[in-house]
Amino acid sequence: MSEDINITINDQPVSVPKGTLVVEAAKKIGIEIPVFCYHEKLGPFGCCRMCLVEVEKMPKLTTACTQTVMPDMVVKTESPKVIKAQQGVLEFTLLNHPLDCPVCDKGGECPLQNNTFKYGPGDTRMEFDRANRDKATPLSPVITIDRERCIACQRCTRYSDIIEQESALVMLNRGFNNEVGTFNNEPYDTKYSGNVIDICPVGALTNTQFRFKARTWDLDNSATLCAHCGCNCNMTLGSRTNKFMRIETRPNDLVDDGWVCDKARFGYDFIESDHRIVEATNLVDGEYKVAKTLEIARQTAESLKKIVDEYGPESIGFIGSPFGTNEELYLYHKLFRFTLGTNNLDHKIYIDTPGLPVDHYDFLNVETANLVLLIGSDPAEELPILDLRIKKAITRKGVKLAILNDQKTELDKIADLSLMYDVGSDEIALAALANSLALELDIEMVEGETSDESLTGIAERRMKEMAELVRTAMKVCVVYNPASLTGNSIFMLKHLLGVINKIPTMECGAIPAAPFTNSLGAMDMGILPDYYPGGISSSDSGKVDQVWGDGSSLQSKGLSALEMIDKAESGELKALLVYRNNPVIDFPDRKRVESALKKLSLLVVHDMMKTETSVLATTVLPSNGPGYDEGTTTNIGGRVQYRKRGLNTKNSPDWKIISKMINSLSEKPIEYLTSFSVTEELSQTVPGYSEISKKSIKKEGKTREKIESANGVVPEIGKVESSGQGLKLRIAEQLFAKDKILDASSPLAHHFLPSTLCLHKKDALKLDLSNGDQAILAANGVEVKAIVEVSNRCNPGAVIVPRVSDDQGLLRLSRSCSVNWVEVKKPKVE
Amino acid sequence: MILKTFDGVKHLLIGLGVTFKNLFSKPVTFSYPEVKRIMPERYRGRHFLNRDENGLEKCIGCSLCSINCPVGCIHVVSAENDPDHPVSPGERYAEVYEINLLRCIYCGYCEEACPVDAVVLREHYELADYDRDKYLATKGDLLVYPEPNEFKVNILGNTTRV
Amino acid sequence: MFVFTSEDENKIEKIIKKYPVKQSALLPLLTLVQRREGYISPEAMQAIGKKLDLSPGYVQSVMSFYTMYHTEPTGKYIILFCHNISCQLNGADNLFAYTGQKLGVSGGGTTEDKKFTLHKEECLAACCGAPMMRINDIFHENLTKEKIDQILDSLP
Amino acid sequence: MLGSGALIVMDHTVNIVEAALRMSYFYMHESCGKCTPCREGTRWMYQILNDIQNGKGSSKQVEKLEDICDNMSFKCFCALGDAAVAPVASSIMHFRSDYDELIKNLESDEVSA
Repeated sequence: MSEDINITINDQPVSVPKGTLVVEAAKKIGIEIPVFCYHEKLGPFGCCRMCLVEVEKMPKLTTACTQTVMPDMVVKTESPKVIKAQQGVLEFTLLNHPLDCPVCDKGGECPLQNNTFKYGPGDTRMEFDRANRDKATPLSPVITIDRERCIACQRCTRYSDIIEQESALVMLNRGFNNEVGTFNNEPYDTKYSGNVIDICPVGALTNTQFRFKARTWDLDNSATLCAHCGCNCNMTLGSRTNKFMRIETRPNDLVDDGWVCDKARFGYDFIESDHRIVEATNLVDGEYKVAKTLEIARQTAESLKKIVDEYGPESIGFIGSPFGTNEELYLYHKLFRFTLGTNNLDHKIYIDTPGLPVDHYDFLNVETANLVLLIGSDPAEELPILDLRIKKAITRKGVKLAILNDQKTELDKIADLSLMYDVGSDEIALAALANSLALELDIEMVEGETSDESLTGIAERRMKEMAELVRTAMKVCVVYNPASLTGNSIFMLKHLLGVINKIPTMECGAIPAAPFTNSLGAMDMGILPDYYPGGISSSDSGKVDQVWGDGSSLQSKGLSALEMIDKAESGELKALLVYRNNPVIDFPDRKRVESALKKLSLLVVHDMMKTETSVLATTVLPSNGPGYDEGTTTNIGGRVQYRKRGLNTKNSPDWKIISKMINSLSEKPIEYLTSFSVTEELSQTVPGYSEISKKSIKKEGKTREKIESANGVVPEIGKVESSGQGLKLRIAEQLFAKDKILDASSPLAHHFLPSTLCLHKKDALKLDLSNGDQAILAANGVEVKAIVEVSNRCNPGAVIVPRVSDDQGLLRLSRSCSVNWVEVKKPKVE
Repeated sequence: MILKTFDGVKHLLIGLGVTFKNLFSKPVTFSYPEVKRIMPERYRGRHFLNRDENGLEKCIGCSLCSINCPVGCIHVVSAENDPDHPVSPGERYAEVYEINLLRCIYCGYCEEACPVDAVVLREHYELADYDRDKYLATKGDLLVYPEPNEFKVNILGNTTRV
Repeated sequence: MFVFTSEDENKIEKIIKKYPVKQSALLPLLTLVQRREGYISPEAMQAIGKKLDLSPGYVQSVMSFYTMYHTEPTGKYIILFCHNISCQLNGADNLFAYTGQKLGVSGGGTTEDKKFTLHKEECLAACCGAPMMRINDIFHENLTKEKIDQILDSLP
Repeated sequence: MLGSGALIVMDHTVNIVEAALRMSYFYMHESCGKCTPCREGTRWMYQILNDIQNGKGSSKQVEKLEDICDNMSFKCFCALGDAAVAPVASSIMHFRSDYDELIKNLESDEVSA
């Protein structure tokens, strides 16, 4: 197993585990062996021949990147023979490499430059003209390739093959003519294509956006986090003179394994967008008047207080966001719960509760588990870096993959077992799996019929196969997407987790994989109507008082986000503060939401981009947002990391605005100096965050402690909505969707899909629709145009519609967060 | 006594000898500003940016001058050339090129670092002005050279007229 | 549009069965298409990729490695002319030039009537009969100008 | 001198540089391009031999050729790189006179010109 082998490198002894490569062993004791083609994530290859070393008792020089350590090996990396070889190989490498360094974007951070300086020959002996190849040509709209600079190390093609597993980028032709290319010169535009820019050891693959904009040494690099999905990948934001320049990876094996997706790398144009809210405005006599942000914050707080005094604390509400940082959300929790005294806080439209009945697994556990069970999750579109991690686990670590979903996903290709339940039948499907596991465990079973194929579309036999796979796995990592579950299914899922955990000798953990930056943090910070921070139920007044001081627990039951809209429509809710959320687009039934918001006497929108909701607001506050803000976020693995500021702004930071609101109403104002002062406070008050501090999250972040699940009762199967007109609607997440973050001018705009609807063959036959036809989705008196794709992506009786754009207005079709029915029809012929 | 007087006169004459000698030699001073000194070829005065034989800017915006500048007085912002209307040969050019002449110590490192011999320090030494803002030499200021631009910088940093 | 015929499908099934890994059947499939079509079109690469669960890029990468696979439509007869050392020492260069002149495609290429495609090849493993050429699957050794005339004229 | 799997016997009328040139063209063509020394080295050798064969060579180039051979041999991924070195290195070792003749021709040309 972990047998250590002793070897000697340059007379220095080192002891490394069996199977370690010589180049890694040398790195351990600080001896550098130059490499080009070797990359620790891509494994040994040995084509650049740069890492030649002398090993005693071996007749020839050997490559340190392919040679594993042997007992009593004696390696020399600086002998005259090695130096001659290094110089020779570098001479060959440089033979046809153009002298572009002064204009090359890699200049200054180029391994070829560095190695040439350290190990290269002093002079060139090449007397012929260098080979001419294509200079800068677009490999995709975001990557430019310069084939002259390529040294054919094949890092990028191996990345495409091993990591991304698309084999989209390949080595064409052979010998001296070989070049990196794609099939038929098609653009190389996978979801993770940008990583080849980082791993290219020369300037052959460059970021089209960053090309020639700045030299690498001129950049101010800030070690920050990606703020798109729930992975919170580590990245470096490079800026110059306070202008955004580029995003690079910042490898953190515990989170991103050294990669970021293209949305992280190229999707940051919104930082300098024209649609940003940069100043605070107040609606006075039908006109927006600009004023000082903190002054408007004070006024807002006072108006909220006035409404509370007049109509009671139930008349105000807060819709937060899974995109804010923990500090901002924590302060909002304080403002609304303690200063204004309401439990009306929420950040989402689906139902979820904090805490898990099993261990909270981190990303690394995906690799160390024996089985990954994906429930309702489509990592490729929702959490790209988790997708890469699962692919790695399945193909290279021998982990098995079982999928329980209502739609086909990209991972189905490599899954050991993939079951597709009918859209909307997730609760029964989960109960069926739980029951077939519970059958042999003598645990209380979920009551009701679960095994009938007509209910879920999954045969009992298949479900048993899945149960068998889970039962024999020994270590299971469940990855589920709470946002894709309908109705109260989340309780069934937590029941299922509990059942799996009760299997003898079973290690089970889960990753609640909601596709938003900080939805875990939002729940932990108590932006929920029924939970205080740290998963303390608001009905548990004893515990609330214990943590927050006597009298902190509130009598009223809070309203969820959708209930707040209901109450606003009926006039019971008078004021609403919307923080970085866009209910008009992201909540079901736009017409109703709009009319409800218009009825409010006070609508405060605190956001970074102008949205359909901010247009309706009576007060608009600017939020800084990713790039400008700082604070901690909690990723889906429960890891708390620090999002550093990348660019400076004149605007007040969000935490200052919120604390101004709190302070203008409270008798004992607390002045926070930095965002870390808030972190310090929340680490003391929020259960699970006690070890989070500026120091402990510095480099790799820190996993917050597990939050216990509150519910232990076996849920019942809810009423099945079997009647409805037309087909069941399932809205699928799309990574590159045209929204406020990626607008039409984004470099990723080529990824935007047209409005599409995916049908099962049977339904398509019934409706007389075929591939490529125009069709109309109708419900709620709203019609959405889409192109038909007959793809069997879901079981019959449902239609899957990817959410490709905000303009599409998909949520207008639905009424609630459970099953919605739509009619699919042919457009009228004019 | 007389001997002492002679001695005094002798020493006086010796002293005045230097004065007389220089009274009739060519003066080393110039009556500036009517007459201007011709500076040696390697004199490091004001900076200029060269153009190549096609009239394109030689500067490719590589920023090596700015990174080598010991006082950090050079600011370069580069941009990609439009292939149809190139500003410089090659792929990139300097969109902004500014030298703060007040901060500059005229060490000539920029000239030495330049891989394309674009920036040079020439013999212009009349740099006095009343306005501090004028010392921020922009690309427009630097590209104007009062004489034909035909000179070369060799490997030692020597500027020679061609 | 490229489609495998049912006859092809049978053959492909047999070929794939021969190997423990599907991927290994790539070269035989490429050969199959090359023989049938005379060249391998991008559509064919996609079809092969689909059959073997490989990306079309990978298929092209493998295909472009081998000189025997053609990417452009070829003539009825593909003449591969060896010009490696043994053949060259025995006058292959002259004979190649002669053949090219005769067919009107000096330097190699496909004739206008799509009858012949002339290509230089590195070593066809028949040094003992140098100079030599291969027309489709048949080796013609110990060539002379007269012999080339005779062979080419005899082809239907 | 071992070529591609056959024993080739050449008589004295064959210019050994031409033969080496032809062989190195073969290796340049056959190199798969994976490893650097083979991909770049075979082409460089061919270019130099081509120069020498066409009367543009110098004795320095022959020495350079020997050094390239040394840099390539036993440093490649597979044996093709080593094999590519063999004809060139052995031809220089055993038939240096053929090289010198081609170079001398050039030098005398230069003198006469």
